[in-house]
Amino acid sequence: MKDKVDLSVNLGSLHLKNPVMPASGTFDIRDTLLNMRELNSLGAIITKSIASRRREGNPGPRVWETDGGMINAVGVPGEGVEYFKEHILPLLEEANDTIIVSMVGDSIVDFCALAKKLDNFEKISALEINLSCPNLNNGLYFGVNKDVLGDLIYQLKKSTQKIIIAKLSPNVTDITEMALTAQEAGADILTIANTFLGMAIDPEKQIPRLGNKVGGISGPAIRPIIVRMIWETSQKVKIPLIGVGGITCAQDALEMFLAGASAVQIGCANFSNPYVMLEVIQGIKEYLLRKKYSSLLDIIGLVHKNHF
Amino acid sequence: MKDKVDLSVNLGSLHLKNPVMPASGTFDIRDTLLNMRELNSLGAIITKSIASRRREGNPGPRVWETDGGMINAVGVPGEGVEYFKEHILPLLEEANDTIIVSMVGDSIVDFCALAKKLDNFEKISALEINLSCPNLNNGLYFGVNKDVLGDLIYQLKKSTQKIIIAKLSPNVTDITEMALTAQEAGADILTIANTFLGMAIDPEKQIPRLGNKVGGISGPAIRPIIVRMIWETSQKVKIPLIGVGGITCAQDALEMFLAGASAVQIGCANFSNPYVMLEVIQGIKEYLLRKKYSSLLDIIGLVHKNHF
Amino acid sequence: MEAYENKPLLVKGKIRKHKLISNNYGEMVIEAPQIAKRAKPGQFVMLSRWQIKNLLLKRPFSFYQINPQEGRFTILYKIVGKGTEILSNSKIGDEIELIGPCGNGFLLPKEANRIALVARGIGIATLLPLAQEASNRGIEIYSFLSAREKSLLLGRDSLESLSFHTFYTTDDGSKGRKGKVTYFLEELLKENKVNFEAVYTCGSKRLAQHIQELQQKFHFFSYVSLEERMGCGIGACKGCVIRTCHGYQRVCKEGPVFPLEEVMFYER
Amino acid sequence: MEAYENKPLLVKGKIRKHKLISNNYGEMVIEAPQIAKRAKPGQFVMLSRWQIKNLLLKRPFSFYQINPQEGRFTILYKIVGKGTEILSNSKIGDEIELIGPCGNGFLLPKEANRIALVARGIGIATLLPLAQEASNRGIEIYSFLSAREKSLLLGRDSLESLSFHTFYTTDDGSKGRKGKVTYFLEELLKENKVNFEAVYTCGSKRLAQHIQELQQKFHFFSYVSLEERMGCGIGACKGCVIRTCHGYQRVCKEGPVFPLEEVMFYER
Ligand SMILES: Cc1cc2nc3c(=O)[nH]c(=O)nc-3n(C[C@H](O)[C@H](O)[C@H](O)COP(=O)(O)OP(=O)(O)OC[C@H]3O[C@@H](n4cnc5c(N)ncnc54)[C@H](O)[C@@H]3O)c2cc1C
Ligand SMILES: Cc1cc2nc3c(=O)[nH]c(=O)nc-3n(C[C@H](O)[C@H](O)[C@H](O)COP(=O)(O)OP(=O)(O)OC[C@H]3O[C@@H](n4cnc5c(N)ncnc54)[C@H](O)[C@@H]3O)c2cc1C
Ligand SMILES: Cc1cc2nc3c(=O)[nH]c(=O)nc-3n(C[C@H](O)[C@H](O)[C@H](O)COP(=O)(O)O)c2cc1C
Ligand SMILES: Cc1cc2nc3c(=O)[nH]c(=O)nc-3n(C[C@H](O)[C@H](O)[C@H](O)COP(=O)(O)O)c2cc1C
Ligand code: FES
Ligand code: FES
Repeated sequence: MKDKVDLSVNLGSLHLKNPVMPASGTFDIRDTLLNMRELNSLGAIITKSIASRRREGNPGPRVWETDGGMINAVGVPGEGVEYFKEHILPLLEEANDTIIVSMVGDSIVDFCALAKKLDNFEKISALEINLSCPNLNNGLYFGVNKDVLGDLIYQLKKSTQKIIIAKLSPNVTDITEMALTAQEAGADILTIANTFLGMAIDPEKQIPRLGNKVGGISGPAIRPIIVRMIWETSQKVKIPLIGVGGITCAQDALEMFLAGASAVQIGCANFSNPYVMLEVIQGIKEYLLRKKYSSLLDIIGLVHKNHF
Repeated sequence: MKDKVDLSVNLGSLHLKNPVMPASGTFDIRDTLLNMRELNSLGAIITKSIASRRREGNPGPRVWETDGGMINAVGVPGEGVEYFKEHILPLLEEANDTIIVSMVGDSIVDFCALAKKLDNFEKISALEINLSCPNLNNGLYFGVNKDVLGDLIYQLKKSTQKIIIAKLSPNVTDITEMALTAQEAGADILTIANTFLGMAIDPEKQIPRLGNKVGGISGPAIRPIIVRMIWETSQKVKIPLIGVGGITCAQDALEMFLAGASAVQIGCANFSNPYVMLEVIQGIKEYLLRKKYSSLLDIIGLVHKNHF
Repeated sequence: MEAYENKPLLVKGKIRKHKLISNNYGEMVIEAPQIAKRAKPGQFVMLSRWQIKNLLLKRPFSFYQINPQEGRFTILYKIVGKGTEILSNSKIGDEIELIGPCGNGFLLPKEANRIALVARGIGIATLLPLAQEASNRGIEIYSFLSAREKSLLLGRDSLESLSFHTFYTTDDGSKGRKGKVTYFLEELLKENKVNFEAVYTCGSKRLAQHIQELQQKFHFFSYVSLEERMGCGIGACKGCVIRTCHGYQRVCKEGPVFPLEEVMFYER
Repeated sequence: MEAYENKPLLVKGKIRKHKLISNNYGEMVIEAPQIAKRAKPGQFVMLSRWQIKNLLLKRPFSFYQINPQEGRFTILYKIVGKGTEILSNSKIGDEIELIGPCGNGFLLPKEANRIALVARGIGIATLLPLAQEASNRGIEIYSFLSAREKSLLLGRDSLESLSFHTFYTTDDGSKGRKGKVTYFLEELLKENKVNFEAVYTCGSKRLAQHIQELQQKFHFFSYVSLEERMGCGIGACKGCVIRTCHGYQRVCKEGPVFPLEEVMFYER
């Protein structure tokens, strides 16, 4: 048996040495247990969504564990883009060659201004746009309205040279419609998907469990819905997909590759197991070797070929 | 402490002696472990969705357990309405005073014809319309298209005197929009909601786990999404809501009442615990007594009042 | 509605014995008199040793040994996933929740003199109590057992002691012949040496298909015990169907034992 | 990036002792030398004795006793939900996954002569190792303990033996005075009898608010150890914030110990 296998993948012009990276907001370069070598072995590093200005985030409690998952209503707290540039970006540059910055904005103008600022930093490989943060005051917005979504991406593409990754909201009737809109507007890559809007109630206190009342559900509970969305979308769009939602082990990631994703992000599983991303990379490698594939590319979308 | 508490509730003109009933397709009067007394102690009995003609259902495998839930792609197998009338309805009449028949149809005409037939049976208290069976060949249909949904309900109301319960699909961008449409078209009650469309893939065989490829996710995993939908919808519509999705114990049901549901259905938890509905009825009673309420009505929608 | 006595029961049992066989298998004795008293060869039980919020569904296991007098039965299980993993960590005295007996057992023709049992791997679990019953009735048993390797020929000692003749095949030749388990059966049938009132099989769809082919050549009665993913185990969810010449049938209710010639395997 | 040595570690520990205290509490000794060696009073550990697919998140527990020499520490836990339920079913020798030590411990003023510890219920768990350290440094400890009833005054013997004076209050009067635990503290402060370099508290937001009120009257340093629902325990998820005069702060990273006067309790 050969013991070499190629885990690298090109998402359009974005080259990844392997297809595993953190999901935005679940990993902080300032607060990670990983050492430099480990950080460097990730396919990419992605930031918590960055805004143009400082944001407080939501009142607590901000997280609640549910069956098979968790709900978070963190909001998008952060110090803003200037702080990011000074204090965080240098750490990222040290840690990994492929840096993706997640962006969040209040308006198309806000988003574009932010993108222009980030455009200046050579070391940033791509921008992921958080279209579906359900915790903002105005609630779901960009991610669930086709026209606004298209307009935003179109304007963003004019504001920046960077690769644009559109992270779609799954809280929609037809995600393929959103995906096609994003593609037409110029998105280079799609991330499928952000969290599901959910709520938990404390029967004793008779109030919502979260300070923000509602929040986003992540974790294994949502994976089958995400896998279905990847499967549907990969049949319709030409641009590459990044899958995210409920991955806890290599087997979970493999479902997404087989359904048509070219890379994956891992979110809340990092909390329980800070080394999960490294384990998933290793597990994918072992799977490919065992099945006698020479490259990750051999299995992307394979379920579509194995139609029966 | 008093030991009496009133569990009865009127959903419009549908009177229930208590708010707990099975969810369609997860309970079969011909195949239940409950005895006559137990069957009679349920708030209502609801059937698997009935069609006008015999249906085969989907190829196997039809079920797959996921994290915190399960996916089913049973489809809607059944012998059709004539068989139902002869062989099943008599058993139901024996078992409980409140019989709800779930209906599924291929078209508005098909649905209306079926409703007309069922209209003749005095013992049927209400008709629940399955708008979102995602396992039918045409995929999601009635439940995700506002205009078709409204038209169907409007026509159905002209075809039958029975109380119409619209069981909405949760696979939509905004369930309150669907709920308002259903209300305006004349629906008497809403059930929130059916299953989420999902998929699981076998990394070894590299094919979908289910014969039908995709199926509907039910179980605890989806409960927080359903609770959020009940909470949103109960703020917008005037007609009563039945909550369903992921209830496994009284505490889960209480979340739905507090969020604004007037009754609940229990689905796949019946599989693991055939007595779960009886336990939930008992648990609700104990909660109300402990909290010193005299009636279930005291807690319906309470979370909205406890706003902060 | 059926007579109440025929319905499966929901009961709590207690684990009385438990041993792991190699890394992948376990054998567990469960005390549950109400179920043990009514259990028949070929029937099964749905069980959980977990809370519904940890693992949603119960899992089906065949009766491997039935001891109505002591109110106990045994299951033989293979560790394949979450549920069987939890099972393998059980201790004696642990409580286990059961629904059973489920499904229809094997039919032994009234006047049978000789039957054949053909099993692969864990499939032996299902056939052992049938062998016990047949042996009690003085029926001559020919057993045809197969596995990947010798150590996976589970329960073979018990079965061998009940059988008139036992034939072994393993994929690696570590016990008996190498190759198809149906080889010996076919030889016997071909030479018209012995005559079986019925052939019973379990444990592998591929094996069952081979026997279907033999059936077309040699015409004999055959019953197969089938597995499908289950929701409820009692007929309510319509989740466990297989394709037969009568359309889809529920493994948990019309099965798990089916006349072999009625089963259509090429569905997927 | 911080010096690598200050980061929490992910390690596997072993359960060495475990006893249940009444139906609702347990005490568990965990061997994990890398963590025990660095643990400080007021810090905590994230732990799981479950698979991620069974329960997603780890759960935070304060160090209750720290034994760096033996490479062990103890936690005192209350059974409130799924995680602590699983914990209560642990056996000696079971493996437990740990992230720690997390957060910032208590600060003992350099020249302290006398401190007060005010705790309710399970809050004692967090203050006991502080009492141990203060006692080692020869600091005089006044302890003020409170609980619903006598049997819930957990770990009081250990704390009493380290304290110069221990005052008890219970809601039902079954031990000490009935009423507010801060009664005695207020009396002492009012009469200006004793002077505390710092007052430490833990275990109840209501209690902490009472002490805040006293603080405004009598002006003393005070530290509170706070709890919030946690995602990661290492600062990454921003899930565990409480409101302070500096804005939201993370309990797991800036806390769990905060200067009491900075905390704003009326958020919700
Ligand atoms: C009527 C009946 C009788 C059975 N008797 C026995 C028995 O006596 N001994 C025994 O070891 N097993 C028996 N099985 C199979 C047993 O039920 C499954 O192995 C078990 O449910 C797996 O549970 P799990 O949680 O460990 O695995 P899961 O995590 O649910 O699944 C792990 C893997 O096992 C496969 N698998 C699980 N269940 C089945 C199934 N029913 N059929 C085919 N593949 C499956 C899945 O495809 C999956 O890849 C029987 C099944 C049926 C339907
Ligand atoms: C820094 C820190 C130190 C802690 N130290 C200890 C300790 O030494 N001993 C101890 O027994 N507990 C301690 N806790 C609380 C402990 O973490 C929780 O009780 C535990 O996580 C509950 O897990 P569960 O799965 O059993 O309950 P879940 O099923 O998660 O929750 C059950 C119920 O408990 C409540 N609850 C759970 N976690 C918390 C929390 N963090 N704060 C408030 N309410 C909560 C929930 O509101 C819910 O109603 C500490 C918490 C923090 C943040
Ligand atoms: C605590 C927390 C914070 C998050 N913050 C962000 C964010 O800032 N931007 C974003 O696009 N997604 C955010 N997400 C969503 C994740 O990136 C991811 O899409 C989601 O968690 C699903 O993946 P998982 O199931 O692997 O966690 C957050 C998720 C969690 C749990
Ligand atoms: C096996 C199975 C079959 C189902 N069949 C139907 C059906 O025929 N009609 C329908 O409206 N819903 C059907 N459902 C959906 C349930 O009625 C219910 O909406 C869903 O299972 C969510 O509830 P639960 O999480 O409590 O199971 C089915 C669900 C399952 C698991
Ligand atoms: S498992 Fe539910 S019908 Fe067979
Ligand atoms: S628990 Fe994640 S930041 Fe504190």
